[in-house]
Amino acid sequence: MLKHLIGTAAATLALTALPAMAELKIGSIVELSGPGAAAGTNFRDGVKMGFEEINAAGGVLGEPVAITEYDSQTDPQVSRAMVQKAIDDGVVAITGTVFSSSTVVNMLVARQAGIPQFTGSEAPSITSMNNPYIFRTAFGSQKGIPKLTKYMAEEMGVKTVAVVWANTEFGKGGHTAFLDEAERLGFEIVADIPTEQAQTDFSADVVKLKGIQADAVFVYLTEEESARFLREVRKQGVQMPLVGDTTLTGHKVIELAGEAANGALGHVGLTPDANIPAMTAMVDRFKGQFGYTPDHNAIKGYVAAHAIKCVAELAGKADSQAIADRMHGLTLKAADCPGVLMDTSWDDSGEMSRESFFVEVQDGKQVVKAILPAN
Amino acid sequence: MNAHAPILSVTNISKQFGGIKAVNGVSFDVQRGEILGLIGPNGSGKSTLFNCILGQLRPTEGHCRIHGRSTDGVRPADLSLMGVGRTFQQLSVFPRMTVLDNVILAGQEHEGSMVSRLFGRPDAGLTAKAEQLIEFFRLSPYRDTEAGSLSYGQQKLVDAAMAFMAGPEIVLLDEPAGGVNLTMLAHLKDRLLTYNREHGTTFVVIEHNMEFVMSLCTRIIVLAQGEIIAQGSPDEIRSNPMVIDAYLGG
Amino acid sequence: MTPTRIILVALGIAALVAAPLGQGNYIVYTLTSWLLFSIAAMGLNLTLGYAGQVSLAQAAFMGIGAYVTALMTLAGLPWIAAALVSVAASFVVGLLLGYPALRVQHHFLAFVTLAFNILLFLVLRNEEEVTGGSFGLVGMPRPSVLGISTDSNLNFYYFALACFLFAAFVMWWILRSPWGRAFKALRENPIRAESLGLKIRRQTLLAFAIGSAFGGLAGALMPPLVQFIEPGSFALIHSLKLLLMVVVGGAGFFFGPMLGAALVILLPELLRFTEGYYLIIYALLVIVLMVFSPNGLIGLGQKIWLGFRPKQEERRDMKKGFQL
Amino acid sequence: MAELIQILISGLAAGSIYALAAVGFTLLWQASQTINFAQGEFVMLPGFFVLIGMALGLPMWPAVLFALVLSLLVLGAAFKKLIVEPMLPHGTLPLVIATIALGLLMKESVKEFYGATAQPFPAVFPQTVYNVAGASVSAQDIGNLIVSMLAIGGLQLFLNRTRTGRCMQASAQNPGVAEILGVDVKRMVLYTFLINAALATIASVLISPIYLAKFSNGETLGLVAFIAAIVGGFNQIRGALVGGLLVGVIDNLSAVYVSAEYRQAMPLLLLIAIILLRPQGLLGTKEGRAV
Repeated sequence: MLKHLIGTAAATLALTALPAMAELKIGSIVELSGPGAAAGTNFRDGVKMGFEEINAAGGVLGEPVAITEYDSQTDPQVSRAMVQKAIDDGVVAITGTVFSSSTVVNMLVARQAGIPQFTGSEAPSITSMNNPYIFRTAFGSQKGIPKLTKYMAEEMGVKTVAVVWANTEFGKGGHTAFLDEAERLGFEIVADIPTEQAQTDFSADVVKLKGIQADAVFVYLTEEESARFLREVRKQGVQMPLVGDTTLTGHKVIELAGEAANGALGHVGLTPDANIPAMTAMVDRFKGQFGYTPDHNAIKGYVAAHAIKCVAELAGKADSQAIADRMHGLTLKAADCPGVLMDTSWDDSGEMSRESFFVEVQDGKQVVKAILPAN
Repeated sequence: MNAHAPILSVTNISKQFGGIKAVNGVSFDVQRGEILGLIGPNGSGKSTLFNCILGQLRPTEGHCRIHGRSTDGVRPADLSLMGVGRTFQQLSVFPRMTVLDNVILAGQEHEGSMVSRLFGRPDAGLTAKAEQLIEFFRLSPYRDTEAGSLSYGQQKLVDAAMAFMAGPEIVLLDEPAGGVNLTMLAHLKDRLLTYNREHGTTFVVIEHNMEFVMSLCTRIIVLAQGEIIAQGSPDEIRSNPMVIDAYLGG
Repeated sequence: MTPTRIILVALGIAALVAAPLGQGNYIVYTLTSWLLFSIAAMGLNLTLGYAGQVSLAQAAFMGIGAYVTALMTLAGLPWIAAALVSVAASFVVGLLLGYPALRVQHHFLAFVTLAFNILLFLVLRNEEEVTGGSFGLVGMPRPSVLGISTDSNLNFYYFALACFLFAAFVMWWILRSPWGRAFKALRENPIRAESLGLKIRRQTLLAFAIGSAFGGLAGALMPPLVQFIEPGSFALIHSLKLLLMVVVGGAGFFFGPMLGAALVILLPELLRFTEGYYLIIYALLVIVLMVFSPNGLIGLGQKIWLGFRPKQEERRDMKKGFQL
Repeated sequence: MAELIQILISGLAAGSIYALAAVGFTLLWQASQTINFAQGEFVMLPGFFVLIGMALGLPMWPAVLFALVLSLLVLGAAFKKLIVEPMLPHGTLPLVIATIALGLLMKESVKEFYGATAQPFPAVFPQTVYNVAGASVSAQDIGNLIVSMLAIGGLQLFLNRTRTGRCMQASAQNPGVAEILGVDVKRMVLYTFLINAALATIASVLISPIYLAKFSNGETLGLVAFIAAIVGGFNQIRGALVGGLLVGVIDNLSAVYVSAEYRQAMPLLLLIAIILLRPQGLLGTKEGRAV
């Protein structure tokens, strides 16, 4: 371990030698510890890989990029301090955070300083605050879930639905967005089951599902909880179709839940399993570099890096205000900016849209059942 | 209050633990200004009796009264406020506080109210009185030393000073001589006697050290197997064959 | 206080006034956080370091203060009113919580406060009509003092500094009063203290409630500082963090909690060059510190100081006086 | 009815794991007045030892053995020698802080050196599910319950029926007297730490297939085990067992019949009630020592 440490320290020294000549500083503010560590680490590595590639290809507008990493500790108060620090350090743009409680705070500070922020959060509230410096790297759940509910109503003929969700700010966002859409489409909610963060025992929740009849169960949990939930569902023999958004059919969930994941349906935006050549290639490079399979957060981070590069080049200068201005109403085509992996558009609120997929897990693999257009 | 009424009266106290009678029908009175020694071999019930007097143990029968008020179930703090001082068998000072603070603490709860203790003078107006007492025990050089860094004997003196700080009418001393060396013991005895003479304070002393008890006390009660087998002046006790038997036989 | 002490304290205050000048927002913000956590840790130090009771709910009391203040200031009431209510609420909750717990057996306070912290988190998260649930509350205004806005980080720092100095003064006052002596006595030998007329249950309860009220004050500063609060900021883990601050700094020393808070807030920053390993190193340092100096950093400092001045130690025993 | 049976059985299966961890709490408490705030991490770590063993090419069971040995060394002997022993004379509090830091150290080390995301863990029991009066009961549930009961029962027997066990109890209750009677108290305390490490390994191997191996698994588990230990009685192994099972069942019952939002609150309310009404715990005995 000591050797490893010295190695790391040396590498850090080598890295810190670079910024002296770099003009483009990026602050990577993510959850490296606390409950958000898994998501944050993915996002950080995505950003890192993105900018390393960019630097290898000559940087942004000829300038190398220097990333400084800040740990928000999954604590909004610390996160706010880190944004202040990044701004004091003179960053041009900020990538992160993933947890929306931190993002909400960061936005306030970044806005005052006029620094564009590329967040991994999916909570609806973020783009509803008229903040001209916030940009998503994955669409908010209020944008993703209507695609899903539309599919459920039109293709699956769903009338009654049960909801299982994580009672955290992550789950709450999806839950609220889903209930809004369900009301609009006239779904009847027959059961509404909140679960805890890091819950391990889902038997009580599945018992409740067993007692009801619904056309589908909407599941909005994080990866590990999704896997544990799927296993319990399989154990207790619940037969209703399970539909999720992003996580439920994710690669990690399939790995963890094994056979129990088969049959799960879901809407996925960015996914390593999307069968898009650029994305598959990116995932392979990522595995090679970091030794684990990236999740959607890593891809978000990667996309954030490349979006910054492409926008700065479109704007003609690597300037915070220029980047923020150019982002609004912009569409980046994968053909022009391969790093964004898929054609992506941002509107004036910083919300983004792109194509996404409806998939089913079959034999431990995601199978795309439908491509859902950007909205 | 009647000046001739006993300050402490123990009436027919018995205390049973399971089937064992630790104390069996003990009665005695203690008059103001007396120095009473309670002695007896191990297991004679003197500690049990002591705890009954202090209200720490509930007697199976009988009662103890201090100033005519029963001590049964009285909390230690209230007992102190009733004018009863005590020391403990093991060292009981506050080691990380200075000697002065130790002694002031011993008096402050008897002064004023909770409110005045928060907003009033930091020493509760007790510095002069505490210093007097510290001087009385010849501890003045250590006034600002942390009590814990004093020698064992010195800490015993601090302990005694604390017991006297609130000006109690009766002080119960639990083996004051235990672990104290000879020079120190003479000093302690001298101080206790002087204090008794100057203030007329009543002492009840439990002690193993016969020499110490004999030279300190005005009256001695000997317990054996939970009962009083003898009482009287030190000279009477010294020559009482039953006492010798009890100690040798025990 | 001796003249040297008065000069030292004046120098310290001058340093605190000068500290943020010419610094970036981040430093100013971090210093403000430190002031805030110092207040909370100071309160916990009273409970823990002086009265010898373990409270695992200091973050919960900050939560009570933060939510009361946030809701009241969002409703348009002035901060000072909200802060007073926050402090009072924390004090009362402390009494209500401590009374039954201390009645049973004094160490049960640790367990009851642990349960209370988790319960409070659940209530803050679940009662979203009032508390905003997991999304928290956002956009609390910063107060104006005598017409001067504290919207700038520097102004808010001075505002927090004023609160901190006030809290430190109150703490100093309590500790030098007979109450302070009683608290120390509770920690060192409760049985002896009781035999000297100290009503230990009442005094312990007061220590806990006052310590909790300090938590409430620290909490009242949080909404205007962060301008966002959520239940997660007041979870059990943060109570443990505060406990860490107090013990690492030196429980039972006046400046211990301030030092501990500085360390807990700044060390991650100082160790940042180690990248992902800083928490590992941090944890190791805490363990090593506890093994070698259970009295925390101040205790360690004293040890080293005395190590350099062994002669003075000896001289004390050689002083004239009663010898054994 | 089937629903209730389902809840009870699932609750017992989950509770048996809490019980294993809670027993560890009571053991360390009795032997050395240690409240181990890293207990949850103690249960998290051996699972990763197994994974490391398997990554080194060992088959499942030898890897478990490898994990057991490593746990005995690290969580048992090293924990006692390097952390608990030097700190005992300084009272409970610094030790509490040190174990909090130790928990953080273990968590962060696993995260940095193994990975932040959950890992699948090989199943110990076959994936069969039985139908018992309409309730689905997996071999895993039954297995967990049986193994935990056997472990705790075995421990109880060992402590009461063997000479070493009785010496351990004597050392815990009155180290001074035990020392005089010729008991090697230090060795007995070491045994206690080793037993705690072994129990943690068993618990880890039982839960990791369900919880999935993740660095943060100990957070909730440690807390729940702590609550279970207080509820049952901190100074009784039987108490920890009952406390663990009770917390498991109550958690599930309240999630279904009371409120899912407040499911965590029920065991805590129970805890508060117990502290007020029966402070020594359900099966605990009164003790003079203060925490």
